[in-house]
Amino acid sequence: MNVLYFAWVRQKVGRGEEVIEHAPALRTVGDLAAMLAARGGGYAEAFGDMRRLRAAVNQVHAGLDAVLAPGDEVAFFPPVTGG
Amino acid sequence: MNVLYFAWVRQKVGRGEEVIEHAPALRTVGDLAAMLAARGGGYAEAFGDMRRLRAAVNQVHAGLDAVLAPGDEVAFFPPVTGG
Amino acid sequence: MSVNIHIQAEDFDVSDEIEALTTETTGAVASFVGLVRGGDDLTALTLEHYPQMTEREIGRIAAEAQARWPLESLTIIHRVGRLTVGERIVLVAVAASHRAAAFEACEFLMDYLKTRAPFWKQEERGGTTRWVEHRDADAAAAERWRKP
Amino acid sequence: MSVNIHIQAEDFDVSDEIEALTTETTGAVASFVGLVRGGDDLTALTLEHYPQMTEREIGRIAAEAQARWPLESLTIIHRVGRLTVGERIVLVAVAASHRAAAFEACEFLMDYLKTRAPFWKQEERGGTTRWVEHRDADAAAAERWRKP
Repeated sequence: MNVLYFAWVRQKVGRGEEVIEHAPALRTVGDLAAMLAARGGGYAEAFGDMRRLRAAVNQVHAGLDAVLAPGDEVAFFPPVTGG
Repeated sequence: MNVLYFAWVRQKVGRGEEVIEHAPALRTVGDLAAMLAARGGGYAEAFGDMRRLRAAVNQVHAGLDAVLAPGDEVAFFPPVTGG
Repeated sequence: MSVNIHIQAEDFDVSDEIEALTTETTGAVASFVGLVRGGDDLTALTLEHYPQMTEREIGRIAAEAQARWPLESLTIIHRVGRLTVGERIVLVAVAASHRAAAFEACEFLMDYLKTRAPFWKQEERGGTTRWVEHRDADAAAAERWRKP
Repeated sequence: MSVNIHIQAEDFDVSDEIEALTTETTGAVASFVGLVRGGDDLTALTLEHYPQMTEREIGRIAAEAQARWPLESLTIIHRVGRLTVGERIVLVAVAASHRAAAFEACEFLMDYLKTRAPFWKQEERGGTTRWVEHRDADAAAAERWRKP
């Protein structure tokens, strides 16, 4: 899966994207976020409180319970502030 | 008083304005309209049904019960259709 | 707070008018352009108005908008005379710090212009002319701004 | 019905965009311009976005507006990159036969852009930068369009 980070999420994790292999333990967006938080450091800062984050799967807004599949594009970002 | 007519009121009475002497019998806008309707012809057509008309006294929207004074500018016109 | 009201035969440029309204503290400009809408063989509209009253009445409407919303500035331009299909008739542009005030005031101003400003439209269809009838929907639109 | 969506670094001209939207059957164009609002030493904003998603999400928002109101056409332009105080950020322009649909759709589109389109603003004040926080008022504004 291609995992993308935007705004302060990108700054805290120190990169804009990375490839993460899909795995049975990463069934949902929430599972992926928990795995990322467990990495510690900037990842823990970014993913420690999922209430502050939003996600999209394949360019569509998605909740923590959205189910992931191999090849998905998953993005994590703060609540949007455009307009 | 200076009396002004607009849109189809102007067309029916055949003029855009006229001077009408203030008089005790012309206490209100409604009295003036009734006097004008009594002239017959285009005036009767224009002033026969006051529900179709609107009025202003000294450039402010006014009802039939608005009281007139010498020197007033009184206007009669259809409901407005600008914008 | 600046209020600009123009009754004119000439056309206007929306960009220029918006540009003139904005300052360093403007965050939002809501605007509305009304045009001569074609259809049913309409070829043109002629707009008549009551010159001595028009600017004063629009000024009263603008003052009411200023009293109700925190606005920075606003511009109202209403054209008069003969306008063919596709021509611009009216512009209302409202600048504010935030968008809710700008949107609401802009819509309020249009609703009040439609029901209180002394303009009358005459339509031309082919060779015939006809005065446009007042729409009940416009009265209803203005009515919803009345305070309880 | 044409829908024009542009994400760009360049500025836009409101008059040109409105002109491009209008046809012979257009009676009303409601539009909104959002600007970088100064104050509290703000010097600039930098807008980041999620390129693969932005146009698609705005397209979904536009489709929802089309489904809810009788619209003729609409244009949404959102700038990205660094913008200084007073610069235009966003344009939403909606053409319709009648003004109520144009106004409502324009406000709806702005409320949804603010809460769903993947843009993030970073402020510069003096030498420091800070990510803009999501405003609860924006969420509430979008919420009122939800059908019961």
